[in-house]
Amino acid sequence: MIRFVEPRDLQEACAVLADDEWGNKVISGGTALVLMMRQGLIAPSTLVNIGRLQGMDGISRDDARITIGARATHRAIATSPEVMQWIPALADACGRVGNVRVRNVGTLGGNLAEADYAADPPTVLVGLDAVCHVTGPHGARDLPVADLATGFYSTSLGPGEIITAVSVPIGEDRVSAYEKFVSRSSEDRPCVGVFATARYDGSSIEQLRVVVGAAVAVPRLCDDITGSVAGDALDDATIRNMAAAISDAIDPIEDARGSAWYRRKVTAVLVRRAVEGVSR
Amino acid sequence: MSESLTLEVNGEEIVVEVPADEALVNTLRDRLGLRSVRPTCGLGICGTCTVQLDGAVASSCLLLTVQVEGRSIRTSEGLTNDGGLSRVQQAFVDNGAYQCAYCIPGMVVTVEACLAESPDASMEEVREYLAGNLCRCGTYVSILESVTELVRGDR
Amino acid sequence: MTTTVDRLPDVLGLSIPMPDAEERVVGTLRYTVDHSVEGMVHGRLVRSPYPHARIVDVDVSGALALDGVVRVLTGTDLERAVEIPNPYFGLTRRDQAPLAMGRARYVGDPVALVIAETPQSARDGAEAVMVDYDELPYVIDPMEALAAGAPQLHEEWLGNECGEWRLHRGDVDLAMSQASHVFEATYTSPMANAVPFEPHVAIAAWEDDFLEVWTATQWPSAVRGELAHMFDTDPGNVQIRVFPLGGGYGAKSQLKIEPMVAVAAKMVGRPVRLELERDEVFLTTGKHPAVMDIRTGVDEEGRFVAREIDLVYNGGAYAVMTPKAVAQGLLRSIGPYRFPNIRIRSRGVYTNTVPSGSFRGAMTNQAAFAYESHADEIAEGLGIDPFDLRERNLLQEGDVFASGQVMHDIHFQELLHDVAAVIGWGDETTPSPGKAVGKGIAVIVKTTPPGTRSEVRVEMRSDGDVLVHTNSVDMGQGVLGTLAQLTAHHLGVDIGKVRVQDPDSSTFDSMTAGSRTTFVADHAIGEACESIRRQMAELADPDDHPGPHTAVDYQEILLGAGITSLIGEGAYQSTPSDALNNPLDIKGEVADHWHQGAVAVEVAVDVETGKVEILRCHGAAWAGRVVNPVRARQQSEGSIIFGLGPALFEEVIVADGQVTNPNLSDYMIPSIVDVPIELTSSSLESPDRDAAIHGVGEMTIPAVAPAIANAISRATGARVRQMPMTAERVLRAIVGEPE
Amino acid sequence: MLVEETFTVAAPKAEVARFLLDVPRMGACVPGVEDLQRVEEDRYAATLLVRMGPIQARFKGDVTLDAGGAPDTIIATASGRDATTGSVAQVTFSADLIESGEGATEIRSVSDVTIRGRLGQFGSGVVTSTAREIVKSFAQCAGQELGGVTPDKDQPSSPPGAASVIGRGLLSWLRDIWARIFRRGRGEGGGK
Repeated sequence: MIRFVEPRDLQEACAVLADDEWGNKVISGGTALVLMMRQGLIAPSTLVNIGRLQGMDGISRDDARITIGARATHRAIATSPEVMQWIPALADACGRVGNVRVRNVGTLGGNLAEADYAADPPTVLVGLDAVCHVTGPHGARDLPVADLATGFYSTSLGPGEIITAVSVPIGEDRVSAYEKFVSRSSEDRPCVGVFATARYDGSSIEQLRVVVGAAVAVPRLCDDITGSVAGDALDDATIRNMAAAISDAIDPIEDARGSAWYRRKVTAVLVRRAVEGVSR
Repeated sequence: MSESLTLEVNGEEIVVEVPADEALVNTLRDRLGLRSVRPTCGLGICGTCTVQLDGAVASSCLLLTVQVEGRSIRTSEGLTNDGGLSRVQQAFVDNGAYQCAYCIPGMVVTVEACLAESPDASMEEVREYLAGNLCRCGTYVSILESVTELVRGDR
Repeated sequence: MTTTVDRLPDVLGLSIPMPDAEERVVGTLRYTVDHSVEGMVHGRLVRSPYPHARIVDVDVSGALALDGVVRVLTGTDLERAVEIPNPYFGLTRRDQAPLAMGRARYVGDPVALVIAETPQSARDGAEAVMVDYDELPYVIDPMEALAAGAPQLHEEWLGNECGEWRLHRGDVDLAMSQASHVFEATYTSPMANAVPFEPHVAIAAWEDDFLEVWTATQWPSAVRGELAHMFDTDPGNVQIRVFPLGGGYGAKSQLKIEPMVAVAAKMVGRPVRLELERDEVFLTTGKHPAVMDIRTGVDEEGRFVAREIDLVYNGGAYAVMTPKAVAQGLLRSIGPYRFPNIRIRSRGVYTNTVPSGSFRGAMTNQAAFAYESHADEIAEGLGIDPFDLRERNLLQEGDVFASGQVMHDIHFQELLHDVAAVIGWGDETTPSPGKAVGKGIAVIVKTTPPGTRSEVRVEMRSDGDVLVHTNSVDMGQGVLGTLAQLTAHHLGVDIGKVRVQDPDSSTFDSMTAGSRTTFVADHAIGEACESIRRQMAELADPDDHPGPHTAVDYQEILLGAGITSLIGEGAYQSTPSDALNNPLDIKGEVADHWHQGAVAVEVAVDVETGKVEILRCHGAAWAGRVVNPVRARQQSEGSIIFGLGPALFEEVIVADGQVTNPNLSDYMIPSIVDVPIELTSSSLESPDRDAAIHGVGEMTIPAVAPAIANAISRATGARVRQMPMTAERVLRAIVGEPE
Repeated sequence: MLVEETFTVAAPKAEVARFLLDVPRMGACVPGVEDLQRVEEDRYAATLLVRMGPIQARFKGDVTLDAGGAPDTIIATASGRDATTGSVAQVTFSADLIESGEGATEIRSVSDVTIRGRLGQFGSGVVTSTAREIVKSFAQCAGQELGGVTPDKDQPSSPPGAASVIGRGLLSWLRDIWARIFRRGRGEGGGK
């Protein structure tokens, strides 16, 4: 029989979780976890509810970053004036996750910890150098979102570790865009998601970044390909070559939303559109 | 191992005893007899089990009952006023916005929330809001017409 | 006492709400899934994980040891059970048992049924059942199944044959050789699932030798007849009770889980309830996958002079309706065109997959996608406008159908002109930056089988109430309201006094399917009401009530005669035909009446991703007369929306012999955002007040996919011959990269 | 789904064959193998623990060895059932051993993996990726056991969807082998 534990604080939650890495699961919004339980894919022995802990759901800003509590819902992020003003691409991506019910209940921390490949926010967060604040039985640490997912539904979180917040650097002169492509119904999860962000110095690009998500097991940061673009003018040929190079470089998955061939094709198109979207 | 907990369902305080892994949809349907809440996909995709949780729509198939202890839940049955239909329900009836109607209560609950949040939502916004409520009979056109009437203030 | 006016305004043509509209909207309407019976136990199926396997042994001891498990039934129990003299059922071939006996024939084939006090115990019990299988070679592809040496599904039906029908008219070879052009192509469509939101659910209870079954079915009469056969009892001992359905669309036709609960209830001596999970619905039935080869000879003016069609339908592991359905598949592959020379072969094949069954627009969807895509390919090849090509070849009133039947009540030209006018055929396309835009058109015909029967009993009571007994099932189309309107119309009484009873199989109806109910019920109700009028005339004193009689007269006549109620019976028996007597030579009267529809669309294609957006869509159906405009429109437009799914993205995917997407995340259905903002429909009516009333639930769906395919082709030059036309398939067609 | 892995080990062919035919020793190289026990000649009972993200499946079943083609070809078939997720797995592992220079042997392995039941529906991407990891880590371990491994540069492990690119010839060849071997699956169907 399953146990439902309401820890008094985060430390207790981490301790209970660490007791049994496979049997004990943390629950907040519950969207992904309850789904897997009801599909019979997992059968946890204990659920550790962090849904009632104080804090962890606020959104705050200082000069350098916006910090989003892990329990902030996608809806809260999508409609937060701070996020909309400072990280509009994240507000956009969160506003397009699932449907209104999922956005009302599902949390950013849950989204990241599930490490589902067909997700939108991680792609954006990787491109913005966002950092997860993680607490575990042995203390707190910072973990770049880029290093979080290690494979399908797998993360580098250790036993008993919980994401408490995500910080996104702001304050730079940036233009960002998130291109989401669904191949079937409007309600489908992404077949490919591409995030592009350009840091500007006046009218010239200091740094261009592209992240490909949903087409690959974990978001693919393409600095190896876009790194050389900095300083250059983004002309049509440059963008197309870069898009082709990225499409070649990814290791696309195949599922009902599209074959590897198709995902490469769409990735090239979306990279071009996203990069065009960040050009001044 | 069952937990005894208090919920506010359609304005009434209710104490239920449920196992920790029971989904809210089952508690509402099987223990409280609220049959307008219907599981169809079990994945939070179709919207037939939509309820308002503290006013915000949620899939009751993806919530454990123990998670929502102390919170307020509203279903289509709880939207009626003194036994009469709510204005959204009445608009659906008047526009014939129902066929097999298995999905309709979830639609009604969603439209109520949508209009509470933005009383003069554009049709585009309404479509986006309702995108997660599926109707296999394809009653969408009549549903949109009902909402259009409400937004325009025809009723 | 009621007040009634002398002459009531006719209710035909009014949008009267369904009698239970408020319950439907609030959610208090009861479906079968909400029903329970005192003392019932719950079932849970154990299904084969192998596409084809001999069942060596089923170890039920682990399950029986669990709390709450009452019994575990297996195929072996059925073989031994004296209570079940005929364990096999089936409406065309009795090749299916409630639980697989000896051999499992597809992934999902039920091999054991756990019966327990609660659904949870039943679920736990099912996980504890251990089945020992010997895996056998399996076959999924129908062409491979037809080949020599293929694994055989049923000993009785060698070669995996599951129906073969042929039609031949004129001299195809000669005409082809003389044609100025010959076009040839192959079109395919995969399995799709109807996804009724209420799953299959049934409860069976025995009292002595009397069986009562509550079930979400579209065919109560068929369920009754087949269960009576299984238990070797009189159909009068079997009562089928049906609540309104939470969707059917064909998925609840034929028999599905009723035999399982009936058998289980008999063997445990308690009422048994079984409700399928969503993935199990996907493992229970689906639309026939089809491959259709077409070859067409045309003359210089684009007139069709000859056609040859070869059709193969994948029937899955059990026949269900396939052997007969492929005959309809043949007839529905002809399309609304004149063919002086035509040769068709249509075959059904057994394979190790989910048994195929009825589906909204069954056997027309697959064929119409082929012949209407083909029509545009011919037009393009000849440089003729597709509208003109159709106009030149469409069947007209009095024309002879390919089977030799002379056709009446034919309106293809009107439908073609209606949809072309609304979509603005020949006008500029809607500007859509960065996208290729095109319009497409399709016209379809669906034969309705002759020889079906429906009965109605109308009871006129002295208190003014009118009760209507039928076996038509309400599955959202509002049939009970429609029948009430027809009864009020024929009797001239207040519709508020008419109550249509839920079906209970006490009257006979072949099925509620194929959009036949309205047509058929109008005739049957008309006859029943006529009988009441006749009886009234006999009872009435001609001086007091000279007639024609009104509602007031009815009551007075009954009260005067001291009679509490009068019963009128009516039936519609469509004329039986011998056209299908020789499967290898179909000839003669193949249709009772003709369902006729058309769709036009305008699409915008993102040529870089292949993603198709439907900008506008208009459907037209021949209705004859419209009983209820709001519901007719919902049936027509709902049918278009339903059709968008299989046209664009719905596909049941089978890999390693198993369905890999049996859920609404991996198998998506259209949402409100997928519906074109401009979606309209026409129900065309005859000026004749006595014109036949046609059901309109399926006239637009078959035309949706080909209209889209044609629009894509006109927008991009790329032709997709495979459903669904996913973004990937469209892109592959555009860039010329085959799968 | 087919998973191909070709690697070269610093051991003579006969020794490699002995290793592959020694099921307990070879099994120790498969990550997640628990309770490997001989049941009869060339047949073993085994449990394989597989983790895919938060999902943990314990396949209980058996392994059958076909040494008929040794030392050139060695085939092992395994099938098992996981009760929690109601899934069954079948694997045919086939290895061709080719002498590759001085005391070295190239192992060309093809694993035909079929997962049915809820895990099979969970997502082919996840299952393929997990199968690839298992095979890769087996190759690594086998190489170490046999004195060093050189992954073959020309033939990287197959990407997902390898089945479509490997071609039909190999598929039908595998099927023939499959049909030759007496197989008995033990499993349960329980939908959920």
